[in-house]
Amino acid sequence: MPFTDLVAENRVHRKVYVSPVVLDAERERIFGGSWLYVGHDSQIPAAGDYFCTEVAGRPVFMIRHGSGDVHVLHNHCPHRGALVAGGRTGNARMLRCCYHGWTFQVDGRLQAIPCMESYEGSEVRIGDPRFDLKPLRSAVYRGFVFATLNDDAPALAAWLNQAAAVLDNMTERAPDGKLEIAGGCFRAVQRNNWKVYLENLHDGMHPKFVHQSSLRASDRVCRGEEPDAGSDAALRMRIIAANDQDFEQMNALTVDCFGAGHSTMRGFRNPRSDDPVAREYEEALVARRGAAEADRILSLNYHNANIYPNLSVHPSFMQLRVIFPVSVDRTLVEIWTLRLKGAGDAFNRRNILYANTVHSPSSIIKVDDLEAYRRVQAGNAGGTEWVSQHARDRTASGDATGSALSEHYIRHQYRAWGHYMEGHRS
Amino acid sequence: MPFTDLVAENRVHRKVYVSPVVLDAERERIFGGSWLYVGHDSQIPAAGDYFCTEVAGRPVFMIRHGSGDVHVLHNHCPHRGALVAGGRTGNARMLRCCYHGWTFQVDGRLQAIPCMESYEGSEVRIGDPRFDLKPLRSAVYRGFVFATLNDDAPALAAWLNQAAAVLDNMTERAPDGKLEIAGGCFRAVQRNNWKVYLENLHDGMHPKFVHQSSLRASDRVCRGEEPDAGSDAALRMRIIAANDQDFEQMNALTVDCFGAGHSTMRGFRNPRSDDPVAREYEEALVARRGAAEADRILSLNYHNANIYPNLSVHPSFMQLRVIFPVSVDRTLVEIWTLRLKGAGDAFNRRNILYANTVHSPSSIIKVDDLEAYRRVQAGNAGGTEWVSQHARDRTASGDATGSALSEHYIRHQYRAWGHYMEGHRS
Amino acid sequence: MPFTDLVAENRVHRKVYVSPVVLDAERERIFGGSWLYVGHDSQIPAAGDYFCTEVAGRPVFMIRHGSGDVHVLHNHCPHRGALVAGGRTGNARMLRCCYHGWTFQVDGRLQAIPCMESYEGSEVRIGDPRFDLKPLRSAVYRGFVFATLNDDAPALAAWLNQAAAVLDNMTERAPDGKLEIAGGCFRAVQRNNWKVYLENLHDGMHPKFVHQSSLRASDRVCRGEEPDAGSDAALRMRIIAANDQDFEQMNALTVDCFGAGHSTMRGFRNPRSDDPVAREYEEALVARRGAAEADRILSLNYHNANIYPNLSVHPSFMQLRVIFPVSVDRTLVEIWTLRLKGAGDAFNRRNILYANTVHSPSSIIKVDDLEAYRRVQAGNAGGTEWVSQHARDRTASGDATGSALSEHYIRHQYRAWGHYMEGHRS
Amino acid sequence: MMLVRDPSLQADLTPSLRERLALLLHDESEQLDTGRFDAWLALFTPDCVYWMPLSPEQPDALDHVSLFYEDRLAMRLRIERLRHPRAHSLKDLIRTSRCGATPVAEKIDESTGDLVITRRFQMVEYHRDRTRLFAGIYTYQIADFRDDPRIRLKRVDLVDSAAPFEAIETFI
Amino acid sequence: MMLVRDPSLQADLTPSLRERLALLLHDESEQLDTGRFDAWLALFTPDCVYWMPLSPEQPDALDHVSLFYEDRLAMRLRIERLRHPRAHSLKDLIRTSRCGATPVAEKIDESTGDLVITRRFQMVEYHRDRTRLFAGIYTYQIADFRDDPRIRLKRVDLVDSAAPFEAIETFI
Amino acid sequence: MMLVRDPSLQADLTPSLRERLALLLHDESEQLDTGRFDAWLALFTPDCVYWMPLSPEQPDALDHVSLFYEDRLAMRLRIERLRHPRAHSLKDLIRTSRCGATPVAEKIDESTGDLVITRRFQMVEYHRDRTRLFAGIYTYQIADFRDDPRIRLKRVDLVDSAAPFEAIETFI
Ligand code: FES
Ligand code: FES
Ligand code: FES
Ligand SMILES: [Fe+3]
Ligand SMILES: [Fe+3]
Ligand SMILES: [Fe+3]
Repeated sequence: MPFTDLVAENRVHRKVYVSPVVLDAERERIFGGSWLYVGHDSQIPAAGDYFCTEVAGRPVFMIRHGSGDVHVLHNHCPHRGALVAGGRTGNARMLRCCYHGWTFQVDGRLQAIPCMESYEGSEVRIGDPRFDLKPLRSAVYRGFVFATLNDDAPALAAWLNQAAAVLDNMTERAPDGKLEIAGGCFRAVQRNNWKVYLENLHDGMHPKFVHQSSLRASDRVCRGEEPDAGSDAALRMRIIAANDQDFEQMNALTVDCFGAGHSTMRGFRNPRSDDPVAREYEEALVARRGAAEADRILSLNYHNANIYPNLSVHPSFMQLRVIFPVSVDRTLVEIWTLRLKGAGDAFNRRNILYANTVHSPSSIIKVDDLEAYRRVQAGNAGGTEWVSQHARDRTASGDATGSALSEHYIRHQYRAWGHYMEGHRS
Repeated sequence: MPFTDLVAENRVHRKVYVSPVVLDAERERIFGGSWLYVGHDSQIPAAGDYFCTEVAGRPVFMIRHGSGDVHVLHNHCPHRGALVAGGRTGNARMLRCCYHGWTFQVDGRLQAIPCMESYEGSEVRIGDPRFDLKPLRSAVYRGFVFATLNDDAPALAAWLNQAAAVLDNMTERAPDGKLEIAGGCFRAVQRNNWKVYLENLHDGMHPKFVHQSSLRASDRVCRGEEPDAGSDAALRMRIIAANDQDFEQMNALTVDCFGAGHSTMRGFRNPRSDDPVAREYEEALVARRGAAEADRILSLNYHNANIYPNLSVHPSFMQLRVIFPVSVDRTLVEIWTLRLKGAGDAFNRRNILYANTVHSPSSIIKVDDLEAYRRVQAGNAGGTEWVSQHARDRTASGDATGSALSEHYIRHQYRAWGHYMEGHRS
Repeated sequence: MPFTDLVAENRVHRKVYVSPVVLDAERERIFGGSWLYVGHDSQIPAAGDYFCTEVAGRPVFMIRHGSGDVHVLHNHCPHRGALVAGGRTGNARMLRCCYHGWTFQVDGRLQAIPCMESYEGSEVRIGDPRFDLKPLRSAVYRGFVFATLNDDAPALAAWLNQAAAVLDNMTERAPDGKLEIAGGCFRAVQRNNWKVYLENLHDGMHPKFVHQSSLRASDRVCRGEEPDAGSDAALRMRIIAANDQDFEQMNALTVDCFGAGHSTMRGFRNPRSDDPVAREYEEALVARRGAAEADRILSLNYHNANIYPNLSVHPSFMQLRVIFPVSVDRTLVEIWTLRLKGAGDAFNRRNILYANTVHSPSSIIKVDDLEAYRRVQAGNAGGTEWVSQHARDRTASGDATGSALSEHYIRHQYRAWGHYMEGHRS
Repeated sequence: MMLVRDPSLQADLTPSLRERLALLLHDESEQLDTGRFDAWLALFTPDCVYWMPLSPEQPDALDHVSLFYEDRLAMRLRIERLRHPRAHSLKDLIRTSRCGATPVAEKIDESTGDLVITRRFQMVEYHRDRTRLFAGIYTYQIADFRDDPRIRLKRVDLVDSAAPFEAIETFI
Repeated sequence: MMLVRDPSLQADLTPSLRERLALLLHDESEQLDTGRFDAWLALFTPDCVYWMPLSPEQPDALDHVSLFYEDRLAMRLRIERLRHPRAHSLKDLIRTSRCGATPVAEKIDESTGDLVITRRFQMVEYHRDRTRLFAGIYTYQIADFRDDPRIRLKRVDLVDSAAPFEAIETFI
Repeated sequence: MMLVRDPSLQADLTPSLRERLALLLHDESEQLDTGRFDAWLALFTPDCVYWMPLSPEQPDALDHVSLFYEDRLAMRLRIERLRHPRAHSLKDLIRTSRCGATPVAEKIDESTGDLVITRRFQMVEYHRDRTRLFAGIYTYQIADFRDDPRIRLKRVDLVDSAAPFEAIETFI
């Protein structure tokens, strides 16, 4: 059965979630065909700083060259194949393979081989790219580093499409115009297929049902004992309560679809708050960018954006979620928090508190999402063949724009899925 | 190689025990083609009570309708596929999916979808069976609930064949004519293929060899210190000693084969015991059923019966063993005890003691069976190609009837195996 | 893609290390086609002693017959397939299957079946080899027991080729001309493909790089505090320091390739040491073999030898390493130490100390080798397609002889690999 | 070495008695870990019970199955089997190691006058190249605890008593 | 029952106070294992904090994310959720069992006058037929430790705090 | 805090000496868990041995291989390696956490006059996103235990010492 037969207009075959054959093809065609988020260049500020991760299941690292450029290289020694960059992060003026000491420059070029003379008569030589650490095609947008295994992929900015505006806005929100990764990275293991997670991310129907336990817990705890406005406790309560919005409010959020599976969710401009921490931040922004520009920046209220298939950004609280399929029923999600340079500590600490509350493995919110995903995965392991009636909101214009009650963004994801899985490389 | 080439008249290829391809086909063709035992209706006495389990690897649940009927449903939300019934057991007036709140009646019919209006223009509607929780074909015999994924399977009673008489007899042994699951469920993990277990169940050759350690332990402990007749200790000793019967006694047991892999093992009528607990029970039975009927009921002495492929019942001590293949070399067996309604506590407690002694993971009897199974599995992982010389007792008439020393019931199991594996659906 | 397309003159495709399809074929064609080391006959000195292990993933055991002969048998009961020999070692006058009590003679021949009469009319009979424990083709060279699943394999001695001389020399180093396994067996789990290990074993390029941490640790510890000559501490230090030899010294080692993937590494004769323990040993050898013969024996200085694919011997410290592929990225290596009969305890204890220092899972030397192997395996899970530029030392004459800086022995291993993988059985 | 919850027990449980009782519990575990089964059994009263419920909530072992429910005779049976040369599964040795927290003297059992002591534990079992971890709480009833303390009841509540299990051959 | 590292604390920490503090820590664990959350919360001060850092080196919970960083209100939230009938994941019961080593009274915290006690622990969690092992060290700050000891801070450093985790629903 | 098996030792092992010895054993574990290797080594005598047999039955480490058999020099080697920046495997940090039961003072070793103390333990090791559980018994020989207690021998018997192992880089 060709993979595209697994997807119909409004539904998918349960196999897309449970078949290892499908996952292998997804790794090769989707993750191997698209751009993938690798990291943020603030993680490697100094020359020689590197960060190891995976691209489509292959070990790679990004490293800062003395010129300031970021290189993304396969972590795979051309000699016998060892990982050359060790650990998760490090700094190296040049890279030395631990096994036989071949050395490479920071851009991957082979520098020296011990006892080089014994290679005489062979084809091994310095300068032949076959003996370099192979670079991936990579590009940096506003500090966000992407790479692809696909030489025919469009240019990054074109591929990002309207998602570029989200990354723009995130960056511009920093009074100094710069973001930096700070405060640590949560690594959460989900017991579900990677697509189950992406299909949840603009889902305004689920919170009232899935998050009942934390909503009712918060009702009980608050009864007659509201936390002080502006306190951490109040923020935590507000975060929980966001899941209690009624369907009308959810319907007022705009979800736009574009590009190869991407989408954004945005709301009306946040009302001007009288909270001193926010005010101080806004003043800093005005001071640096001018009132009109600050106003334009703050008027954009992106709740989140999916950059298909491996990144979801959450501009309002400066969160990144990076998605790694582990197996058909396990997905690793890394959650990073960005610091707005030029904003006060108090303002940035709210994003830390947000991460703790929403993205920690111990979050009383997330735990119920994870249970919903687990149940989807477990249900799809058996049961009947066709599921996922992604039919809600057929009237969304050309599927391009709808609300958080609409499932058009899922249909959009599966159009991209089908495109990649048919073997299209651009 | 077609699957049926793996089975010859008196032997099988070791691959039937170790090949994942064979197991996948068994799941689809044997477990997906036969009736399977799901549970006993006493587990869900009240309207809305449900019990979650698996049928051929697919998550299902049985639930009691207000009408008293039992429904067996796929646990698979037609929306995005989540398990709808949570936990192992529960009670629900109606079923609400935890993810987006779709609700279903107890018979599986879609009842309501939140924000239904946004489905306008789509095919999703209440009343269309595609959006119900799908029912499995199911039937109840004497309280024993069975289901099948095969619409062409024969009617349950016909399929049960002579095994129906065993379920009849078990039920009739209750003075009130009713059984109920009681006292908890052991869940035992065996390190063997599911067939290795079924091939042991009328095997009268193995006890003297396999169970030497518990037999000799019991000799040593009893030496000069017989437990009081009628005591729990005496019953425990008698259970252990049953494995010490000589081959003549084993040969006196009748093993009958019938239907699609089924078989029973029975003995002569148990002698009238002068044990007061048994007497009290027999009197209760006579009081309710009359002497002649009670005599007919008690004259049937079924030791056990295999209802191929997922149930083995043990009427003398009211045990059920339900078989779930986990992988080629792991099998989960759930062991349940039935209470005879109308019999005294003392009588029913013997079955609890029996379960503890024989079916607990800690049983000093079972542990040696498990080791024998493990060795069969481990041996068949390698070694030579053809094994299982199921040749014993070639003279059993048409393989239909033999003794506990005969291997004809294994040959009979493999005939059913071949029938299903060839793709026959009825 | 045919397997042989995965190997080119100087490089291999990374799939040879990570593809389960390749491993399955290797098990069948390489391990199933070659001779494999099973054990040393000193492990089973008395009649009935047996030792259980695996040959090409199949459970087997070697057992000592009353005649003194060693038999290697499939551990697989012809009845239903159980392992017959239990545990790792044991002694049995005859073998009784734990399941139904079939008994076998020590050479595997079926001896008796309980209740044999019920087999009447079947083909089961004593004397028919189909109902014996099947023997493997086996042969013993100098006490080293080998077996093969391949009836077309050449005679053992021919297959061993020049490796026979290494086994000869090891044995002759015992003043009594006899070796025995003694002192226990380390079982080390490596996180790498089995070939990664074999490719390291004459690799004189890696020690200076891989073992930096133990070399520098030993520098620091010794600074100003040399251990007493002849002490255990001094030996330990010398073992560590062997990894600090310069490339010239490594280049002076001779690596010879021959047969189906085999190879040896040898050095110049060890200088006569003035260490009393060694002197005592040499005197014992001279006393037993005469001065000329002792001199010839001691002049051969084999560091190690690979007997492809499952054995590596280490004559200088009397170590055996037996290789079991577990999965594409896990390899079990069993390390045994041989006692030289007729040598003093002090001399033999050095080999124990050597095993502790080099082969224990806690060895501070080995741990860095294991990390290098792990990195090779992890790198080859992704990255680029072709690696392992086994091009070093192209000028080694016909690849047959080179130094420890040369990669010709790896090229030689892959020639054998290709030969077996093409399906050649001899 | 032993905590005392009930203040009214403080007087009774002198330091030396506490130590004696703590050693009793220590030995109970240690003798299992070292395979000295006769010495182990000698720590129990003649009417002793070794009970591992299937569920921590089950009221008794009569109407509900148990993972273990053994009187002295059944305990002796298990010990004899563990020693039998043809206990086939034991051709591969089983080893165990128990690590217990400080015991707590909880109360006097009213019906028997026994002292009730609890102790959290974890046990690692090694068999055939694999280990399993058992964890939970031991509850002991100690008969004649002032003068000649012996174990009348050892109850074991495993944290995962409801899980599927492979064979459990040894006491826990 | 409790070791005292700082000799200057020996006088303060009489045997009976040691026992009281050891019981406090014992109860803190035990009440989690037995699901008595109100009794558990009563062991803490009103300004208490339950903190599980992501990294043992992180200086605080403000500029760095934490696996848990909860004040009393957040602790109460978690407890209420654990009790809620529609906490979907809890349709399948979670059970835990903690085994702790002897606590060590380390020192007096200078800023608060609290007593600092550490305790190595391991906890097995059972959920949906699987167990997980958590291990590490508890660090407690005990307010008013001489007269009315209560926990002002429970800090949990997991040995594998940097590992990827599935959901952690209970306190550890 | 420490149980005393041999009654003849009761007099010698005063409460304060018991505490001192218990702290010594506690520190021995804790300093490994916190990577303070110099302080750890200072707890041992100059002629110390760290021994982990392959089999609990093996009589010695001379004629039989051992998982560890290290004198002070070898211990220092391991420590130096653990600290070396090019110990390649340690680019990914290893962390450990040990949880020990109450130690038991068993007896006086006749040949040396050392005090023999045993302690059951479990240790969780974290490395590269995975944990391993080690369990077994520590046996210590304490030299000069009355006045200046130091460890002459630390013997570790793992419950699964016969199992196949991946690399063991740290002391256990
Ligand atoms: S594998 Fe990198 S230098 Fe050899
Ligand atoms: S998955 Fe069931 S309602 Fe959406
Ligand atoms: S399996 Fe060996 S005798 Fe039956
Ligand atoms: Fe949510
Ligand atoms: Fe049996
Ligand atoms: Fe090396």
